[in-house]
Amino acid sequence: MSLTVRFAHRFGDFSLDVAFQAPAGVTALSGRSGSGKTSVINAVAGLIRPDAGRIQLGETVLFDAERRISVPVHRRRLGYVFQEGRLFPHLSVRQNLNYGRWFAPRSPGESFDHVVGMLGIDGLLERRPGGLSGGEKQRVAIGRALLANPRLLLMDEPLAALDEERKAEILPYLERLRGETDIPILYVSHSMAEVARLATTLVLMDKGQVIRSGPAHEVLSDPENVPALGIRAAGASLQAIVAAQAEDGLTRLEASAGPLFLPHVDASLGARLSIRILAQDVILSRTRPEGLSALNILPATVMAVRLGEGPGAIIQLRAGDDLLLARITRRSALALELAPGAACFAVLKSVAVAQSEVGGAG
Amino acid sequence: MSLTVRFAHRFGDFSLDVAFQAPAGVTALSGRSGSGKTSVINAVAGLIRPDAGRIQLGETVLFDAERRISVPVHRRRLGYVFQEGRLFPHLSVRQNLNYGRWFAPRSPGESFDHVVGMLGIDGLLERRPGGLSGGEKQRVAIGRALLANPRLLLMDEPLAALDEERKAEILPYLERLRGETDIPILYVSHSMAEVARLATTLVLMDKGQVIRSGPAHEVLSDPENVPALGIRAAGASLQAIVAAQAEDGLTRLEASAGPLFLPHVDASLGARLSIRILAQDVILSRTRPEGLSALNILPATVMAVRLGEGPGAIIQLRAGDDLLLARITRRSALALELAPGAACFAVLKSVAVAQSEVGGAG
Amino acid sequence: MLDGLPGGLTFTLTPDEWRAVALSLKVSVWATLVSLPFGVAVAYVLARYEFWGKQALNGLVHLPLILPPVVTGYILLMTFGRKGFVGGLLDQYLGIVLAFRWTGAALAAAVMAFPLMVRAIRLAIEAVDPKLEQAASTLGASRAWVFATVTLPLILPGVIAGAILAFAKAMGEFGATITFVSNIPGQTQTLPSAIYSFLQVPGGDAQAARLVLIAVAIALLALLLSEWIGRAVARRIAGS
Amino acid sequence: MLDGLPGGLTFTLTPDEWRAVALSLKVSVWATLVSLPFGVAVAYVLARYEFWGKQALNGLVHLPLILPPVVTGYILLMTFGRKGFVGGLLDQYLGIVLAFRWTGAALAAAVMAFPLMVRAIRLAIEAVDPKLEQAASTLGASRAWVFATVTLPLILPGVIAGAILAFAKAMGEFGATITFVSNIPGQTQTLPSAIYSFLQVPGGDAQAARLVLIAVAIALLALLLSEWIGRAVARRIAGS
Amino acid sequence: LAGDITIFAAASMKTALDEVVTAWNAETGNTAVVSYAGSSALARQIQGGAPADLFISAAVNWMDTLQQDGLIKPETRVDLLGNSIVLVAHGAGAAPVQIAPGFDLAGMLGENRLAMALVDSVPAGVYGKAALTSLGVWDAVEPKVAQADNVRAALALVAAGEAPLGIVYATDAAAEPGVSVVGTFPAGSHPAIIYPAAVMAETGKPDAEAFLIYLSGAKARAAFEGQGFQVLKK
Ligand SMILES: Nc1ncnc2c1ncn2[C@@H]1O[C@H](COP(=O)(O)OP(=O)(O)OP(=O)(O)O)[C@@H](O)[C@H]1O
Ligand SMILES: Nc1ncnc2c1ncn2[C@@H]1O[C@H](COP(=O)(O)OP(=O)(O)OP(=O)(O)O)[C@@H](O)[C@H]1O
Ligand SMILES: [Mg+2]
Ligand SMILES: [Mg+2]
Repeated sequence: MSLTVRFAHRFGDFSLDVAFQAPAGVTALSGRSGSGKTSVINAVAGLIRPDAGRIQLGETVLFDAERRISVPVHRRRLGYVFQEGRLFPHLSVRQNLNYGRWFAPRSPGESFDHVVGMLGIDGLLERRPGGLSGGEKQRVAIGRALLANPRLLLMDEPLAALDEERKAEILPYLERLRGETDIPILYVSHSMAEVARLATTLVLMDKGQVIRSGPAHEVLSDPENVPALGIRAAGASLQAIVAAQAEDGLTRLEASAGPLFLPHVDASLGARLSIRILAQDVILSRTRPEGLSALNILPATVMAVRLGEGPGAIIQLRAGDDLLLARITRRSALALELAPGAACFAVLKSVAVAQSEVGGAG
Repeated sequence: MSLTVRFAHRFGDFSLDVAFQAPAGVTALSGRSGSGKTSVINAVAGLIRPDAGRIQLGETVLFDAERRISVPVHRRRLGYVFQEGRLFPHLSVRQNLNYGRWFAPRSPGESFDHVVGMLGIDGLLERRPGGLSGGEKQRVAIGRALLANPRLLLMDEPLAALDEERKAEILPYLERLRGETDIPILYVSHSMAEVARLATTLVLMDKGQVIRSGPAHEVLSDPENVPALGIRAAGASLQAIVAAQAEDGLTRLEASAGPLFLPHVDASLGARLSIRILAQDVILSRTRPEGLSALNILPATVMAVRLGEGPGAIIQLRAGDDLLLARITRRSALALELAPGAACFAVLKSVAVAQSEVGGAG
Repeated sequence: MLDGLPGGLTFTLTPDEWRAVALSLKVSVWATLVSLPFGVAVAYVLARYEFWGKQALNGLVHLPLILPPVVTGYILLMTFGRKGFVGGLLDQYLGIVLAFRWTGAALAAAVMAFPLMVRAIRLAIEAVDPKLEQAASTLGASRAWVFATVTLPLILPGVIAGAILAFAKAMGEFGATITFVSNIPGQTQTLPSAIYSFLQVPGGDAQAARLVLIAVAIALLALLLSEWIGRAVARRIAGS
Repeated sequence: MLDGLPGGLTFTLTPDEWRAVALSLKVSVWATLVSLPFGVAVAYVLARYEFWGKQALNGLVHLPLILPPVVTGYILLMTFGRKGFVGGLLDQYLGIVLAFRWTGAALAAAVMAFPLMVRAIRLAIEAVDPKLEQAASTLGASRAWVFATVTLPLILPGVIAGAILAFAKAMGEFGATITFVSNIPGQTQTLPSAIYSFLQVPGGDAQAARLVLIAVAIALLALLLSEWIGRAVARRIAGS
Repeated sequence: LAGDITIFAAASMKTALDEVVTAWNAETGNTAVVSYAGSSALARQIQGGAPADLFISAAVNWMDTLQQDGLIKPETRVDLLGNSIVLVAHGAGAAPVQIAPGFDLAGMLGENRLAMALVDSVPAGVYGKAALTSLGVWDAVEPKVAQADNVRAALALVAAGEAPLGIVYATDAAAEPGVSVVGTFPAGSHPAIIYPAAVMAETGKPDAEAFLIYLSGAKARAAFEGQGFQVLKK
């Protein structure tokens, strides 16, 4: 199922004019504070009625200003994780979690126990939201949305209030959801790590406009987008197949450019994975380096060199069939005489490719 | 001024029992969701009255259960950025920002225009909080606390709702505040990057207890703390002196182990800096590697090897007078025969040391 | 029953007085309970909708507060009496007679108490954060369900406050009641009517005072109960 | 003044009637304004504090609602009359006489309207999120300042609702007023008393109806005004 | 002003008394104002120190009470007016009824109600009950009585047709087009219906007595009789 969004709306001084397509999978909305991300989600949810435009989910028109169609919010079958929680204060955590189920058509959906366990809120079920901590509230809100058995999941910075460990527990769940269902997920996040890991599609917003949108791996690996994404988020994805699980806890994958060793990846042999490599985690060398602790050394060819305004440079590489980005100093780029066509080696540490950036091939 | 906190309190099933010392500068409170961070801050603010214990700011006893002292909240001269905003809905943004000033003793304090500009809320001053975006609310809340001219700043995940760019604008401001004033800042954050950059002191909490506390650079560079901090946050600090600003935008610093080249550091020549190096950004080599894009290669000696449960290993190094941590695969550790006393070279990319991890020597 | 209090007051009630107490309770309870759903509905409509004639409805609801009770009583008599337009229809088609019945007393009490009830509930509804209602609707709850599962539980303290105000008012209502349904011992003689009777004759004060104390005791009990329920509800919402 | 309406009703008022209208307005406005600060204070105390005797205070406030108005009137007469305990003291030490003056009418109206006012304001206070008040106190505001700068502005719609309820009640108050201050034209004869007088004699109905319409018009106007202010305040709070 | 007097008078006298007051004010240039309310309320107010100069009660018992309390000048007390009670029926032109001992009032009522003022406390009700008792029909009628808080309300019940019959003062019945008088209770069947008047003990207004005398004058007599009161000779 795919979500098509195209609408314009004004509040006060702020005007919103967006159009994008969110296919099944995770569509990340990213952009500065106040750029209109929550407003877009609200329009999709039906909480804002845009001045003009059309929003369509699969075959269903949710909103059409011209044809004066607007499906009532409660018939849109949403799971909306609000930026500010919005738990029902008079209901226990359990009742909050079950709220959407009263209305959802009976269907297998998500298992209550599984969601609760994953979110670590087993101990809170009989409490009321009033006394919960910020992160606990946020987790209950996520659970409530997931359990509503939605056709469309809207998540507005769902993990912002959570610690890294908790995030690391929830992200794989969202990945699984992305892989197993065909419901579109609109996901607002300021964390490029999250975006890079989860997003199938990426929509970058600024001042109420969409400034870039498209498949996440394309948007993220386009050196032109580095300024918009922020330098620390730039990176590209390698496609690789799980080849072996070694005894020392490393997993060997085969990319088109050669073998990759990563900390244990929980995937079966033969599985095809997309591995995101941040530009700043890549070291380049003109000769194959020896005796380094970094295990992964891929031969590559320089495709493009983009010198930034600061002391850095972004180098786009081809490694086998994949494109990679490397961020190095301009001084090194000159010293190594990196120019389009130059052959070199890309060095990456196994541990730099953290768990959170290995995903099923989106 | 220093804040001494020691108290015990129970709500329902949850019991809190903490003791720590927060000297002038930033004391980061970190720990999993629900570990009691907000509760600690609330006790310091006087919003929770602990069952037992004592809280003292400089010479002033704020709370003493035995002596039945509890300074009323409004006399504690706080600037509290709440986890959930708590803006006054009936006041304009400007009035919200000025609220604390009505009550603060007239003193130079922070300049309104400066704070407003730094937070990027100039355009919102006449609006009411109702229509603000999540991040806008959060920024107004930060401004309100800063402008109250407090003797004690309490910040509960103040930057969680903000985009990276905005964070990059606010963090230097907080650093300046830390440097220029002697008010203690209690700072709750889940982001180790923020913590590492800002914190003078670090307090790690779990289940209502303080599990580690002490000067931030010590806590962060102790390999024993890696599990508690999360593997991606482990790292250590190098002390270095700004030696030269090169034309290509790099800054050369002198550490005791040798020169370091970093993307432009905004500090005057001779300034002493503390540079945080994440363990996962360090590559080790037994021989001095040549022809790499990484500019910084420091000779070091292995001090300790700590093999984790997974495929990773933490190596503690001495480089000159400083301690460093490196996180590599166990396989590499064996291949390179890294054992205490072994000489090696630590390779770090200039760009991996991002702006956010260079700080004035705390 | 407390006999022979020091002041010479005796609390032994005559059968008629007992009946007046029982009747007042019955009338007030029914007036409160039956009007409660209407009160909630009207309050909801006034709090949440804008429509043509809204201010007319609002004015109508407040009318019994503004009018001298006797006038309200007359209007009820003219409308709901057996010869009245609505009363006639009720009698003819539903067999419901209000005039000179306790049901009429309940109607009068309900009408007089209605503005108080509606105001309290309306204030409570206006205090509910519409964002919570929105959240419920994103989870699939239709407007009616949102009301039943979110709005109503959240306004419960206000509803209780409204109900108790209405009950107290109903216990004290006199002017409209006696004008509409008269004073028939055992059928429409409520406590206030009995008290009024005693006050009309010289020397009836002590007997009136006795009944006043009973009325006050009942109403205070109800008040205490409502405070207690309200507190329990509020505590539940705040989360232990 | 509308003369000669179709139904033969004439809206030319006699001087006494004008005086009754003017007096009712004066009495109601004073009753509302003077009791408002007390109403807010009592509502605040009831909403936010637990103390010994709280339920007694609560009961006392509600008493005028429970009692037949005549009884309230007599209690006022016995307490605040010139021969009453408080009335005697007031007369002797402050030179304030309430009985049979318009000030007494205002007192009666205020007392009768007080429970309504307090309930409305109390509900509004209970709906204010204490977290906002906490936030204000962390910024240095003492309890009084928190009240003035946060609580009060946030409860304004409730205060307005309470005031308007009280005003409407005061405009319609009759039983306690006529009992306490009698029905002296130009001095204590309010609109409802004048209406009552007309209703007591044959053929007075039309004149009574005329006055009822005037009373209703005034109260509805006040009601409209309060709705309008309330809406403006709510809009301000919601943000643009 | 010395010439201004305040009269406390039973509410049922308003129409006639207003006429008298207007005439008096015109003739003397003084101002007399009347506070109309129920006799019991007025009496209690006088007990509470009300600034009344003259009291005209619709019930003898309240005047007696005030006299016992020493609140009136006993020498000024007069029985000013008399009244009678009548049986009224709904609608104009109802057939007259013979009111005699044992007459079948209960039968005439059938399932319906007899409207009266409060039979134990409001004067008109007390007189009515006394009359029905002496005529021997009270026991049969009692369960069918609907008691209003005053005569006017009882009359309204009959006028509205809610009660087919009612017992009210002749003065009230005369002016109500919605009812017809179907019988008058014999004067002997109930205690005399008397409106006593007296000057207050504490009044400093000589005009009060003057007004009391004026009330027995020709103009006043015409006004009262116009409303159906009997003006009693001293
Ligand atoms: N009134 C209360 N009753 C019961 N438990 C409470 C109450 N208030 C807080 N708690 C519990 O105390 C624990 C600590 O809460 P606190 O808000 O301090 O956590 P936190 O460390 O700030 O978490 P987060 O990062 O999620 O904001 C939580 O588990 C919470 O559920
Ligand atoms: N009712 C309103 N009136 C005026 N401006 C509004 C209103 N609602 C939203 N805005 C403005 O629209 C802009 C977009 O808001 P939105 O909540 O969509 O931002 P966002 O991208 O979600 O930001 P954040 O990351 O801070 O949550 C903001 O500048 C906000 O101030
Ligand atoms: Mg947002
Ligand atoms: Mg918290």
